[in-house]
Amino acid sequence: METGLTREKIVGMYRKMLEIRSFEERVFELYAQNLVPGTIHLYGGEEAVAVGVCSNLRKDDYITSTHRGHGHCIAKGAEPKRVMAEILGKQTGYCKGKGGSMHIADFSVGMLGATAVVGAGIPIAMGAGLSIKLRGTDQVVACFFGDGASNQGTFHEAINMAAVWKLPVIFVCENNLYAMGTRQSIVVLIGNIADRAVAYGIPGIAVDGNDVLAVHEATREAVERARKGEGPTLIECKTYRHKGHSRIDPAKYRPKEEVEEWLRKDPIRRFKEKLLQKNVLMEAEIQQVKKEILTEIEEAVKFATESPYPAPEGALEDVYT
Amino acid sequence: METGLTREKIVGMYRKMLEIRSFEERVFELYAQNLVPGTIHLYGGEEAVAVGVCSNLRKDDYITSTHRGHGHCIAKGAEPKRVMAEILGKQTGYCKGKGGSMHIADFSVGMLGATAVVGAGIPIAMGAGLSIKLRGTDQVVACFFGDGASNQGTFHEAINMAAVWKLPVIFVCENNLYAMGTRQSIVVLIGNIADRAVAYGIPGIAVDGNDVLAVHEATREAVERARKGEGPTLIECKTYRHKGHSRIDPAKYRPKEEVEEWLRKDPIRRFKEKLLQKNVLMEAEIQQVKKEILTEIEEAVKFATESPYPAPEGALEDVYT
Amino acid sequence: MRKITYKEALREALREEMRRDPTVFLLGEDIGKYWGGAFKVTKGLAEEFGDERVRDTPISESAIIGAAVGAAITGMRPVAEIMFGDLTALAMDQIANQAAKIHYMFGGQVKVPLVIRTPFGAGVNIAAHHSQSLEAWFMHVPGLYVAAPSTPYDAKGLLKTAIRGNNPVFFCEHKLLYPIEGEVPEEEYAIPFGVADVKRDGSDVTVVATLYMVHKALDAAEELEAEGVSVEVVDPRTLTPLDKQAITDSVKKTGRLVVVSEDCKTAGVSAEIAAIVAEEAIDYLDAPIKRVAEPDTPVPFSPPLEQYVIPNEKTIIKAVKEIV
Amino acid sequence: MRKITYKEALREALREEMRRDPTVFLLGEDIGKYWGGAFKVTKGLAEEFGDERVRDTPISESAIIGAAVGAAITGMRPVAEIMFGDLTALAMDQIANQAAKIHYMFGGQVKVPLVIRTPFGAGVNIAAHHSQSLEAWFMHVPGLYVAAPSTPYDAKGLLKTAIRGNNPVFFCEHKLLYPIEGEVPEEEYAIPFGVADVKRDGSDVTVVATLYMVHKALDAAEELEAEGVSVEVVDPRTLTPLDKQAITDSVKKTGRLVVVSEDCKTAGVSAEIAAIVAEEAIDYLDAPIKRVAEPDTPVPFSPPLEQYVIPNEKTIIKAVKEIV
Ligand SMILES: Cc1ncc(C[n+]2csc(CCOP(=O)(O)OP(=O)(O)O)c2C)c(N)n1
Ligand SMILES: Cc1ncc(C[n+]2csc(CCOP(=O)(O)OP(=O)(O)O)c2C)c(N)n1
Ligand SMILES: [Mg+2]
Ligand SMILES: [Mg+2]
Repeated sequence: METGLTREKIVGMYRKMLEIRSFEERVFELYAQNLVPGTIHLYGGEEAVAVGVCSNLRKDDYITSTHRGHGHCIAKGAEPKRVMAEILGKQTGYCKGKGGSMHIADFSVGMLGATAVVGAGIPIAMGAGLSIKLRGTDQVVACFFGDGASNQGTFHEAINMAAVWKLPVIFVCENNLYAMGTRQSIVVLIGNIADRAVAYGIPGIAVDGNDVLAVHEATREAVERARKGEGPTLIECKTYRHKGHSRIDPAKYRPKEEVEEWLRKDPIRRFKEKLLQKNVLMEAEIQQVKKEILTEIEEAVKFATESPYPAPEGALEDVYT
Repeated sequence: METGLTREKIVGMYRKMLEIRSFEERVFELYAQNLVPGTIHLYGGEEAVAVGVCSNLRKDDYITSTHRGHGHCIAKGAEPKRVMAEILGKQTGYCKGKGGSMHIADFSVGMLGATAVVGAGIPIAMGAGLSIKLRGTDQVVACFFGDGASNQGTFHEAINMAAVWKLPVIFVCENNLYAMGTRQSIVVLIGNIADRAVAYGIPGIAVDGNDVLAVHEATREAVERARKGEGPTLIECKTYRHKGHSRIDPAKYRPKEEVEEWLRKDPIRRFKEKLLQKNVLMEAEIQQVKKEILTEIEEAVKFATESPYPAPEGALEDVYT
Repeated sequence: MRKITYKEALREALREEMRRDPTVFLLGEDIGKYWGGAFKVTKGLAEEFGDERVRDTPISESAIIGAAVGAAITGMRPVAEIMFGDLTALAMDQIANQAAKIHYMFGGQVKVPLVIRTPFGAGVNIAAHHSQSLEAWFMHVPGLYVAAPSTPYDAKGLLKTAIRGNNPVFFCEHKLLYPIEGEVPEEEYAIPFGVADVKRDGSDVTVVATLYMVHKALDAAEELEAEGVSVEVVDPRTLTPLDKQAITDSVKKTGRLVVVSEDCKTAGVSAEIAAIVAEEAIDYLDAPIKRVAEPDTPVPFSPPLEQYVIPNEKTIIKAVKEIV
Repeated sequence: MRKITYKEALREALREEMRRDPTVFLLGEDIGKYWGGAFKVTKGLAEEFGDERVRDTPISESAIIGAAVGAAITGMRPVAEIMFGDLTALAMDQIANQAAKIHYMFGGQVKVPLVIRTPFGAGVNIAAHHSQSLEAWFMHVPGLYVAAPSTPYDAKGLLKTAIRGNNPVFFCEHKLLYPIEGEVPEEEYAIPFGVADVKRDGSDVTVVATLYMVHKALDAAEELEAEGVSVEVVDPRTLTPLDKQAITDSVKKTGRLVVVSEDCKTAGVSAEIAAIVAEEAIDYLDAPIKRVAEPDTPVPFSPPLEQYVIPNEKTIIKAVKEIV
């Protein structure tokens, strides 16, 4: 494969995608066992986006995330076990159980947090970009948000500011065609959210969000521009969530054929087939990777389920520093 | 002149522009005499926009307005004397003195009101368009806002909604190059705000906002589309305010040459010269129109200054119907 | 009498008003045929009234309210749904500066007959961005009415009044109330704003409670009865206008006041009610006023943490016992 | 001691903190070299610190606060200006749901050291969209501190504390305070949050007043003195944290309380303060609590209307006389 990437890097990307998938599958099971409080928004099917983007980032780079954020956390390097513990509301979770699935953060790896207010992370990512510029480092920020979020005023205000100030932010629209039950075509006239970049005078690119290498390459260029001080990029990744919007959603609003078509385009399977075909990976190695991941995720589950809940009075702490 | 407009219509447009100019000049004088409470944002220099747009509207069409709204009111057919009375805080003003310069409305002529929150009128105009669609009439809405307002989230949200719902709204960006002391180039990278229409899949047109016939023509097409149910248009009118942002502003942030250039492009003078040149109007007629307007505005001033202030306890009325 | 849920009661009110008046329409995110509202309040209405009158919107809270305002001042009666009460923060300008002030600013020229429905409240582990109770923000906005029904009966009757009225109404619902059942007559009725309902008579202490807390207060009253304490539970039903008379009348009778409200304590609903009594009926009080509310923290996610901050029977009983 | 204006005091605090700490920067609409802030608070700072650290923004209130949040959680200390307090409504989600909650939601992992400065208040005839006092909204948001200085001395000292602290601070100013002069030492000082200042000693009645109303209360106290009524004026200076102790101590001494606050009465600042006293010091009260506030109306434009709604010496004196 002519990607300019090392074999190690490519295998690492495959591994991360698989790790996210396995993590989400276990979250789903735990949910069914009534071990996950509240709601969950699974990332399954969209792994190529988080991994394609984050594989370009350094540890000291930042990301911001959304209600559908488990994949972003893991892709940026957060430990699955502490993500899992947070989802289960445990004291050992990244946020000591205060945040939960929709509000995970791991500042130690530059994961600046998920917000459950759709679109609210966009200006925050822009602000992190401003901070980088003022501090004079060459860090970058990747800001994840959905197609639905691109209709929020914050999208407009924040991308415009990032553009005029030439901030090192990569705005990543994860276009999975739906915002809850609302198909994109009901709420937006244009085909590509990426075209909205025109309004801000910055590059906008639509890529196949189920092709991790395509996402990687688009992001690589955007990161390069950002590090050089040439400003932000809007990247739209066309993808699809395999499950419903959230735990309770049977997603009946999606035509069966559409779902089947996208399942065929599963980013992990596609990537695997490519890797096998191009002899980058052998089936045996793949099995090995799978095994390792299953073990790791099992450990995460064990860690999370066995961790204690926070003490109730802890609720009163952390309001102020 | 090949405008497709009757002489009467053209003279009427000239007259309206002059009326607005004279009105604003008198407001300025009254301000200097300490008769205008609060602040004022004069429209002088931008008359071609309000008149070019409103000359396409029927009485039952709507407009929404801004902090710089006197011109919009008069162009839509509000009585100068009641506008003046409102600006002076009198009981006979359109809003009984409760609104003042920044919050004038005259629902009897479809003037749905000015808002002093920059950008807040955009979704309201869109809502009026939605109302028209639901009621099934062929009315239209013209929504005025500034270049500064085009960076508000409301711009994005509301135009997108108007686009997907094909609402009969003409979004009129009065680009006078500045938002207070902030030059457009400091806060927006692209040259034409009109290009933002791309983000919503609707037509966007930039016109010379100091050419009333150009504004008229662009609006005519947009109104036609709107009445036919073909949806909104974004029209950017490039113009300039002759005075500072508000009463206290000496506008030192504007280069002298720029101001002089734009004064040379005065929309009223240009229109007059054209009319004289094309023999649509004679100098004598112009003098006649001027005289009539001065009389009318003088009457408005007299009406407003002689009107009583509202009774203080009136402050407690009109909170609820 | 037949029993229906709070959710069904709301839906009935919407349906009946939409049938009665063609200018009534609904807009909001996912309220239409594909989802029926995040809490299914509008389920089935798109099927009956069509997509135009039950209008799915983009995720644009500010424009949703702006759209309602523009429609309301030009002859329609929009009912906007904001999916979670926390998200009203995104539309605060349109709610507080536009919808609420237009009638006044424009000197009474125009009416703004719109309703904003939204669910508040914690208890389902969806954390800080989906669990707040923010009624007090809206009580502090003159020009808005604020309704806060606690039962299916009140929900239906108040929503009808809200839709028929000519003022903007901020209509507070509560996530945990949606499945609650209660008696609702088949025949037409509407409940006037500004009339509290004494949900339980008592003589030793007045508990003023709102929304879901009415039920907690009633549970507490039941337990306290067993211990010989007679609790009167007053439900204001609308926070603006607020039935001060009913509250002070009850306090004059019992001499003791506990205010229970799920929102954060500081500058919350309970502060206003306590202040009114301290101004207007202090001489009748035989004990300090007590406020039972959420402590001043965001709502945490994890069940033990969340349960710790939400007021409940126990915290209500404790407060009552401190003053009787 | 030298006298400077409230505006100059704020500017000094900004300048000194920017000199001391390179991570402090300012952002807002028209705060830079072309305008210097709508009220000129930041005038001259862009000249000293450059456009990067005194940053003019587009008209995008929500993104202004978002930018501050993002910068604060990654090592900077932003001070954002919102040109008028009314416009905070546009940024309410970023303020209340993001800035205020991030420290908590993320389990204390990160600090959010930012300041939001904004002027409230009526009195200059700019009507309903530029005259509100909305402090109570922010008091109702746990995770935020709320400062409300009434004098140049307090303004400088509190702003320094705000900038140096590690929590988000909502810093309320008042249009009519900007030109007011007062003593401010040349030497360095900072005022801790949560410590009220007794602006005048008295023994007959406690008047708790905030922001511009402190001055009205002092004027009223002066007049009442002449009539033999001794008024103690307590200025909380910060509304969160609120110095309850100072308030209740004063009430315990005088036995009477009038709360004066310019915001609309219902669910306003005065409600919270009244409620605290009704909860914690009711036994010391010899009379009903009085609230002096704006009536529940938007702020009207015309001078006679506007003057009618703003609390003043007369309305304060009247309230005091009703209870002494
Ligand atoms: C501001 C806001 N509005 C509505 C919601 C409720 N909500 C949660 S997720 C969601 C859909 C988001 O769609 P999208 O941005 O496309 O992300 P996706 O779920 O598809 O990943 C909605 C409407 C919310 N959390 N925040
Ligand atoms: C939301 C909001 N932000 C800031 C202000 C203060 N302000 C009033 S007018 C104005 C400039 C508006 O610029 P533009 O939209 O270009 O209109 P113009 O004044 O040039 O006609 C500003 C910043 C306001 N009133 N509302
Ligand atoms: Mg989506
Ligand atoms: Mg402008």
